[in-house]
This record gives sequence, structure tokens and C-alpha cells, in this order.
Amino acid sequence: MTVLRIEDLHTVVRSRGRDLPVVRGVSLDVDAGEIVGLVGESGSGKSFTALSVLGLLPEGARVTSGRILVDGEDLVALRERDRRTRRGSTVAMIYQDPMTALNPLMTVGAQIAEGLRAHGIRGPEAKRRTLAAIEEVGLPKPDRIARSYPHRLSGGQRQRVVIASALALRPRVLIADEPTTALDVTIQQQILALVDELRTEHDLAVLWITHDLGVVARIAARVAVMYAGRVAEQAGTRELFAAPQHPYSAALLASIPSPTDTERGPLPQIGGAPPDLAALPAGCPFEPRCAYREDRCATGEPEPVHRGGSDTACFVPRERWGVRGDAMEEPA
Amino acid sequence: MSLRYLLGRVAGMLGTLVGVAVVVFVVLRALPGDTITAKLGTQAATLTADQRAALRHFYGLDSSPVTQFFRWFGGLLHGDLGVSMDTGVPVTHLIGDALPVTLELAVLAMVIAVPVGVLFGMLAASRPGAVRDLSVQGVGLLGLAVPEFVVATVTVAWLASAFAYTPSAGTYVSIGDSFGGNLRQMLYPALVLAIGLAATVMRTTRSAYLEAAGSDFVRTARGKGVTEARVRFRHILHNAGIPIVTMVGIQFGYLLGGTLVVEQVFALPGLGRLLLDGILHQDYAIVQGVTLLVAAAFVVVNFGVDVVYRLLDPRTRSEGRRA
Amino acid sequence: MTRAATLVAPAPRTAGQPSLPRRIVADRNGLIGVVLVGLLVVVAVVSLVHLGQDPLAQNRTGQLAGPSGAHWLGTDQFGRDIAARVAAGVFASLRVALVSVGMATIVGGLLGVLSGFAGGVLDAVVGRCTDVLFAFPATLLALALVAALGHGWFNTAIAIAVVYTPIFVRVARGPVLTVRESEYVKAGRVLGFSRSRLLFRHVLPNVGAPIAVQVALALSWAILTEAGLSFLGLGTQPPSPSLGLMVSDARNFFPDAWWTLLFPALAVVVAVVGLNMVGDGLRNALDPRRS
Amino acid sequence: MIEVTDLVRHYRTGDGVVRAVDGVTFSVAEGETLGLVGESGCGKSTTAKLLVALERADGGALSVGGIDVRTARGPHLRQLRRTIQLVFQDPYASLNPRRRIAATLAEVLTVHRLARGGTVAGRVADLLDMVGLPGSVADRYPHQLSGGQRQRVGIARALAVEPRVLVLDEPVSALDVSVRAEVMNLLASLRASLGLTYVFISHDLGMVRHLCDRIAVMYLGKIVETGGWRDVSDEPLHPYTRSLHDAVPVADPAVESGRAHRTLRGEVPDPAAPPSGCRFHPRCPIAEDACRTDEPVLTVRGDRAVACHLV
Repeated sequence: MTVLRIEDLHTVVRSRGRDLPVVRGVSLDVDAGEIVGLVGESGSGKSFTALSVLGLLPEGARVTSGRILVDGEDLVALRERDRRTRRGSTVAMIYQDPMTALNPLMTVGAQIAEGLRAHGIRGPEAKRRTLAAIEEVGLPKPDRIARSYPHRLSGGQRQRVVIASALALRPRVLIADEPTTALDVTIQQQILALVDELRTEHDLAVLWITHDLGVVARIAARVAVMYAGRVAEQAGTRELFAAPQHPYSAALLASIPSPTDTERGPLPQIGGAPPDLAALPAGCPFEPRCAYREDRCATGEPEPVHRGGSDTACFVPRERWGVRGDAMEEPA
Repeated sequence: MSLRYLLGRVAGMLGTLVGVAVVVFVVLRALPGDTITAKLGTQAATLTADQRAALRHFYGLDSSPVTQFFRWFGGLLHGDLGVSMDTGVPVTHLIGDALPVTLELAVLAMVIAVPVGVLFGMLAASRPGAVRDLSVQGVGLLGLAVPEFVVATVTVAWLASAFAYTPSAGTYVSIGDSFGGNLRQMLYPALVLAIGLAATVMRTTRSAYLEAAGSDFVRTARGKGVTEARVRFRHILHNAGIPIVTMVGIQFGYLLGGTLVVEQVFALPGLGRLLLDGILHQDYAIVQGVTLLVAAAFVVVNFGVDVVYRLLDPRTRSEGRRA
Repeated sequence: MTRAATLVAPAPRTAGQPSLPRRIVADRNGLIGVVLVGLLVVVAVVSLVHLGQDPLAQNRTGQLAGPSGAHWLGTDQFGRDIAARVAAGVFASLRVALVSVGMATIVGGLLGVLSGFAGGVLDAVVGRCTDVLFAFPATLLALALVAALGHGWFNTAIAIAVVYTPIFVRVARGPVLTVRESEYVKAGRVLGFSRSRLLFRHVLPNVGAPIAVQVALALSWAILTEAGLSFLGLGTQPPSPSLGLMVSDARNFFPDAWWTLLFPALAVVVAVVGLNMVGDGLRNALDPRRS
Repeated sequence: MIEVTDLVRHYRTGDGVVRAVDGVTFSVAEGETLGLVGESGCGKSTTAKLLVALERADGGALSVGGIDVRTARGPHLRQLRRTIQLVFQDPYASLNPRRRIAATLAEVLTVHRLARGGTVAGRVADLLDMVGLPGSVADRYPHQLSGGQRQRVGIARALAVEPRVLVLDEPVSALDVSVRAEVMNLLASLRASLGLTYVFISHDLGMVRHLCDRIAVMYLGKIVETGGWRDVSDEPLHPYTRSLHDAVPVADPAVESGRAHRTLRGEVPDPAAPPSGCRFHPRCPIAEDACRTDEPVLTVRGDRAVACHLV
């Protein structure tokens, strides 16, 4: 069952007197109990997509069109007051840097309880649920943790607290904005396992933003790859990793060293740089860097089509790409 | 806050106080050179060599500067700040009379300035770049730029013409004499002092608030659905409060030595007036005493601010690292 | 607005950076500040040189006359031309401000940079000395020094310089500590660069920004302090023109002869506001996040 | 080329003495690439600083190209600078923002008198070409370059003194995924063409596996396992290496779904108060009583070495 549906979302940022298109027509579904990975490099628009869902865009940024439906209700159309009541209770978020995501002057317990209180849960009930939330994320001695200030906790513990706070109200959708990037791999492992477990338990719809394809391969059922504000390709994780239908996803995957290689030749590389959002090319934004471009790629921007188990915004079917290694520019 | 930190901080403060005494001694005793000339003025020229030597011996000026310093410093430790050469009254008495006036003025000015400054600082920071921000900032800059002596002068002239009230004509009324009468005398000078102070508080509040508003944890709070009012006060202002409290404390210290112009224009017998009279009459015992006292008070206030700062912030309040 | 913009990856830029004066003027506050200070200086020069009034010339018949064609800003109680006196007062203020801040910048900045870069004993000694000087409220210290040194513009300048030196020590030292630990200075150490090369070629050019901002702010504060000391009779001595003294004299004739107070006061305000805004403009122009 | 014996570096902090590097021994042959792997606080970056004499060791022996790094002064230190160089993690922070690229590179050449007068510009162009940058980059400031370009400049600057060894401290961690491949390829081709010796420091087992000949795994200031790249990354012996191997996500769902995701419990302990015995024992899935009291030493097993009582 689809819980989160993003339809043709457009978000702009006001910069130097003009609107920069940072999200350009993103459409995405996340089902209950499903983790969808939203992959992209810096500037691809993945974080703006996430913040648009929460309605927490920074000053100067705004959604210009599109719908964000949670259980059928369009969040974009809500007034700010109603929007606020959905934050935390319907849609919650966990953040990249657990060191700065918590208020240093408030105890951890107070910060979790605050979210409960904002949605009308008070008194002993708030306290009970705060401790339950801390316990649920696997932190020992919940009452002691609740009385601690964030600086007393390690990075992994803080991220658990952030997760506890996000899930305390049993939201339907969880937005995870690179929550393990700042953590060591063994701690990342713990957090991935925790979110996966909570996802199953509460039937959560999770949108997991990351640049790490390994993390996606581990936890996401489906993946959306973003490039220059658009979804380049969207597919089941296995399908996408096995046979990417968009040259960008293919190039991204190929550039990562495989853990099973026995010969270690040069890694295929993409070359070039993502386009300047203030001066987007007329055609496909990836066209200037693409090894399989055809004439029409430079003139028209491809709309997503269903092909080979994928929704891909590319004119050129995989069959016409030739051999995999030719895709990329030969390394120096 | 660890005892070790506190002890270290107290030791540092005592060291600074000794340094302050040295600076005061060097600047005010060594530089002018001759207390006798200062005291006797042109008459000093008529002294014979013997008379001069006798006077020098009487004032202890014939011993080495180091000896002089330790004699003077020893006196300080016993609360002896010397005697006013002009009037023969012990400096401690003079200060004892003047201090309450200045303290009251400083406290009153803070009470007026801090709420005004914080509120307008928040107002300005709530929409950076908007009309309200620019106008608050503009007024704040004027508040800093218009010299206190101009505001004070104009205020006194206005009081005189509008209410036929001349502050300098009457005698000083202490709180003990008449609360109302005292307040009437103190309110306007305190207001004048409060202008620059409020502008400083406003600027600090604005930048501290903006800094805190950009923190990740503010986004976290909004992401939980916390109301905007609570985000502003409980999260942003609370975190901005630490630099604001520090700045207010330091300003209070400054104020103890900064009421001079206002006291002069409004004819209030505070520390500033005392100091100014001391300078104009070359009564160095008074100048030394007041300078030393105010500097010492400033050091102690700064120490207090530092301690309060550490108590406010859980990151520095407690020992140990991990739960 | 800028906050959102930083989330967008910046496109690699190809053009070089515009020069610093251009960037100051490009900032709204910086532009207003430059215009205000420039205007004040130009008006002062014009009224001194062009109008040809002697700021000291008394006139028994035209005392306390309002603004007129002959005396644009009126005359004072001795019939002296206020415009000429304000202009001369502005120059007197600027002279004290420039000399005092110049001394403080050179001495304080140098001590700060050296102690921050060298660390160790030098840093500890300089640190203790600045702590002691910081223990005095600024106005009080200036006053005590003037009391000790005596009157006159140069003594005033020295007093203000002493007050501002520890501030420059701190302003210079902080960024030196940061830059000293930066990776590009570490890279220089690994590459075998000498300490003096690291200090002069890598550290110093990168700590100029906060010092420059502080210079503008210190100038405005020095003008205020000089005026305040003169007002109290502890700075420039009559009959030399001084903005603070003029306000002090005007007390007896206010509000009837309002021009005797307004114009010198206005000159101080314009100078202080202007320099503050130049400081703001500098801060913005030098902020790498904005460029 | 590099001989490290029982290297020690301790920091005094408010919390006590942090044993950042606590008895590390390894060697790197000429032309070889050693990977140093571990999580934050394991001492890998401190080791890098000690190798290039950015910090001085508190104990042990350390020689690079026959130069005793711990005592090198004057001409010896100069020789050391020309033998071993460092490439930093953050290409944004490691270039002086106020100098053009040409000036940054030329400075190294003139300080070491490797070029003078008219030959400097030509040598700068050579260096840029060597790292695959166009000559036009010379006139740019660092902020006008992309992250990948900056990191290439950082590499060119290190190569300017014609060193024999490069210490690479997380050289691709700060870069975008698609740029990492470019820099990794560049490093591999430079190694081949210049015959360089590398010490490659990373937390990313995948990158280490791709570039290195041998791998050393560090935990809390000590090496727990060393060996050939395939041995250590594909068939790890030490329980910590195994946990690390399990924890690193692999960009292949087919592999991921078939793996047992054993989660390592707890976190890296405070390095100011390391656990008794084996430092890994509180988190180790197979620890026994002996592990709590006796500290295992790095023991050679064939062409690899492990510090564990139980393997």
C-alpha cells in the first residue's frame, strides 16, 4: 500500500535574485514497510526533495508545484498550522549529523517528550512513552539516558536518540537524510540494522537518502537515482544493480570497485561535472557526459519510460549501449 | 564545573588583580613623577632643597619604586587606599559615598536596557533582511553612534525647558532619603546610559539568535512538529542566551567605569564624578583608588560571568565525558 | 536566502575575484559607510579650504548668530565660524583616531600574530599582559592614562592606543591559531617551508580580514572616545577646535543656539555611523562564504 | 623503504593520556602500497603525521628511505621532505585560499631549488599535466576548482619535490562518488609511471582493497592484522577485521542479501582508558577469559600476521 506519494514535485531556491530549480519534477512512491533509497551526488536535489516532504525548506526555497500525498492527504496544500501537526506524527525525519541534531542545552528525555507534547501527549503518559521510545532503540538504562545531555552520549547513541524521537509518535513515513554518513562503519551497521528492524515492526515507509550505493544495496527494496534535480532512474534494487537502464546509474555503479574483483584494472569513470542548475542544457542534463548520447538527447529532455523493469528518463535503450566498458571515457 | 577549574580560575583572577595594581601604580604614581609638585603646584618651585627632601621623605618618595610599591600594596591589602590630598578625607570614605550612586545608576540602566535590547534583537533576527530588521539595526547603530554626552546634554536642556527641572541645581537625594525623589533624579541619567547599552544588547542578541537559528537542532525541533513560538524561545533564544548573558555581564562591568559623562552632566556624586574631580585637581590618591576599585570590580564581575556561563551550559557544567 | 543557496553545490567559477574595494562598495552597508565617511571628509576640506574661514578668528559683533550666507552653520559664543570649527574638529578627531588606531594595530596586531604563531612562553606572557589591560573598562583606562600623561592630542592618541592594543592582540591571535592548524599550513610544514615563510606567506595574508574589520570599528570608537575626553576637558584644550569641546560649550546656549550643538554632534555621529558601516561592509566583503 | 618499529605517540589531554599510536610495527618495501584501515580514533591518521614528521613520536623507531625520522634535523630533515610527502583528506582545506594554483606549486619548486627563473612555469605545467589538469588551472584560485580538481592539485603539490613515498590520508573520502574513481585511477597510474611507494589510509575497505598490495588493520592504536590484500579483505582472520568486513556495505544487493550481518556490539572505547588485555575484547564476539587479561601480540602466520589468542 502506497503511503508516501510524491507527484511531479518542483522546488526552487532563490539565489542572487533568480530562482534556481533544485527539484525538477520528481515523482516517487513509498509503500508501507518499504525502504526506498534516494541516491545522488551533492547538488542532485535529494536533500531538497526530503525537506520538501517535511515542509522544512530553508529560507529562500519553496515548492512551486506538485503534490506530496501521505495516505492520500496532500501536504503541500495544507496551511502551515496543519502542516506542523503532521510533522513528527505523520512524517518524521532523522538527520545526517547526530552531533548537531540535538539541542545541547536540553536533556535527551526533554527533547523526546517535547515532540510528544507538541501533539497533545502530556504528563506521566509523555514520560512513559519517552522511556519506551528510548528503550525501543536499544539504549540501556532508559531513565539514565533520558536525564543525560547530548554531549554525554557518543555519536551512535545520539543517532539512536534522534531515531527514538522521530518514531515516538509512530509516524507513517520516515525520511532518513544520510543518517549513517557521519558514523563509523561498525556503528553504521548497528543503525542500519535498527532502522530495518523498526521498519518491519511498525510498517514504516522509509525514504533513505544517501550517496552510498552500498548502503542502498543493503537496505533498500527500491532505488531512485537523482541527477540534476530529476529522477534519472527508478527501479527495484536488484533490477537496478543488475541491469541499470540509465547511463548515469550504470556509470555510478561501474565506478565503485567491486569486492570480488581479482584483477584490479582502472575503474570506469564518468568524466566532466554535473551541470550548473542556473544554466541547464536544453536536452537531457546528463547528455554532455553521456557515452551513449544520440542526436535527440541534446534537444529534448527525456520523460521517464518503463523499460527493462525500470522507470528510466533516457531515450536510448540499454541494448543500443554496446559493451559495458565502452560506456565510460577511458581513464588517463 | 570542576573544583580544579574553579581554583585555577580564582588563581588567575588574583594574578590579574595584582597586575592591575602594578599597572595602576606604574601609570599613576611613576609617570606623573612628583606628587609634591602636583600638590603644591607653583609653590613647589619656592621650596628649598631641604624642605623638598623632607617632604619627599614624608610621602615616602625617597625610597626605591619597588619599596614604594610594596608599601602601597601592603596598604591596599589592609583596605587603605590613602588619603585625599585635597581634603584630607580617606579615599575609602569618598568611594563609600560615591559607589552606591554609580551602582544604582548601572543597575537601573541594565534593568531598562536588557529587556529592550533582547526583544528588539529577536525582532530584528526573526526576519533577517526585512524592513523590521533594517530599521532596528539602523536605530541600534544610531544608539551606538550618538555620543552619550550629546544625549545627556540635550536631555538636561530639555528637562530644564520642559519641566523647569535642573538636575544640577538640586542636591543629591539618596534612596534612603526619598525613594521617589531619588528615582526622579536617577531615571533620566539611567535612560541616557540605557540607550547605548540597549543597542549593544540588541546587536549581540541579533547575531546570537541568528547563529542559533541556523543550527541543526532547530530543524530537528521543527521536524518534531514543535510550535514556532516554542522553537523560538525554548530552542533558539535559550541557546543564544549564553553569549547574551556573557555580554550583559561584561557591559555591567564596563558601566561601573563608564558612568562618568552622565554623572558629570547630571551632577550626580558617583564614582565617575569623584574620579574626574580627582583628575582635575591632580588628587592622585583618589584617581588611584577609584581606578583600582573599578578595575577590581570589573575583574570580579567577569569572573562571575564566566562561572554563570559555565553553569548555564551543560557541556561545561559537568565532569566526565560519557553516560 | 544565503542559507538555502549554500545547499546547492556551487558551480565552479572561472572569473577571478573582484578587488576588495569593489567588494566593499558592492555591499549595501559598505557603500553607505564609504559614502558617509567620504562625504564628511570632502565637506570638511571644502569648508576649510574653499570657504576660507579661520576656525580661531573671533568676531565680537556676530556672536551666536544662526546659520546664514556668511556663516553656513552659524557662529559660537565668540563669533567664531562653526562650519570652520567643525571641519577643523573633524580633522583633529581623525588625526587622533588614525594615529591611535595605527599604533594599536601595529603593536597589537604584531604581538597577536607572533604570540599566536610562536605559542609557548611568548604567548603566555602576552596573554597575561592583555588580561591585565582587559581588566580595566576601556573608558576608565583611557581616562587614567590621560590623567597621567597630560592633555594634548598626542597623549590622547597614546591613551586610546594603549586601550586598543590588547583588543588587536586578541583579534589577531585567534585567527592565527586557526590558520596555524589549517591543513595548508601543515602541508607547508611537510613540504619543508621555513617558519618565516609560513608566517608571512601563508598565515598573515589569511588573518588580515578580521584585523581590517577591527580597524574600521576601532576608528569609530576612537573618535567617540576622543570627543568624550574633550567634552570632559581632558582632551584637546581650548581654543583648539574639537567636536567634544564644542558640544560642551554649547550646553549653556542650548536649545536657543541649537546650531552650536547640532553640527559638531552630527559630525561625530556621521563619522561613527560611517566607519561602523565600512566595518560591516568589510566583514561581508571578506567573508569567504559570501564571495 | 619504510621501517616502523614499536612506534608510540601519546597525547596529554584533560581526560588523561590518549594512546593514539601504541606500539605499531610495519614495513613497506619500495614500490609497494600499504593500506592502513580502521575506524575513527584507531591511530591511522596519527601514524600518517608521524611518518611525514608533522609530529614527533614518543617512542619506537621510524625510518623512511634510510633516514631516521625521529632525529632528522637540518639537511637530513630536508632530505626527508624530498623523500616522503602527504596528501590530505580535505582538498578544500589543504590549499591556501589566497594563492593561485601556479603560486602554490611554484613555491614548492623554489623553496627546494628544483627550478629557477624561466623554468618554473614549465615545471608547473608539467606537474599539472602529470595529474591530468589543463594548464589553464594554473591561474585559478582553489575556490574556482571542483573538489576533484583540488585533490589533483594537492597530489601535484606533493609530487613537486619528486618524492619516493606518498602518504595518502583518506584522499577520496571527501569527494563525490563519481569523482572518486578518477582520483583512484590517477593514483594507480602515477604509482606505475613514477615507481612510487604509497601508504594509503582509509576507512573504506573497498578502496583499500582496490589499490593496496598489503593491508594493515588498526584498532585503538594497535595493528591487529596485516597481510596481502586478498587475504585480509576476503578472508580476514582477526575477529575485528571480520566484523569490519561484515559491516562495510557492498554495492551489490545479490551479495548483500546473502551475507550474515553480524552486528558488532558497543562502540570504540575511550582511547584514554583502553580495555585491559586484548583491546577488542569488550566488543569481540568470540572473546574468552584470556582475552580480558593477556594482551595478544602480532604473531606471524605464513605471509600474514594476527594479534589474537584465538585464531
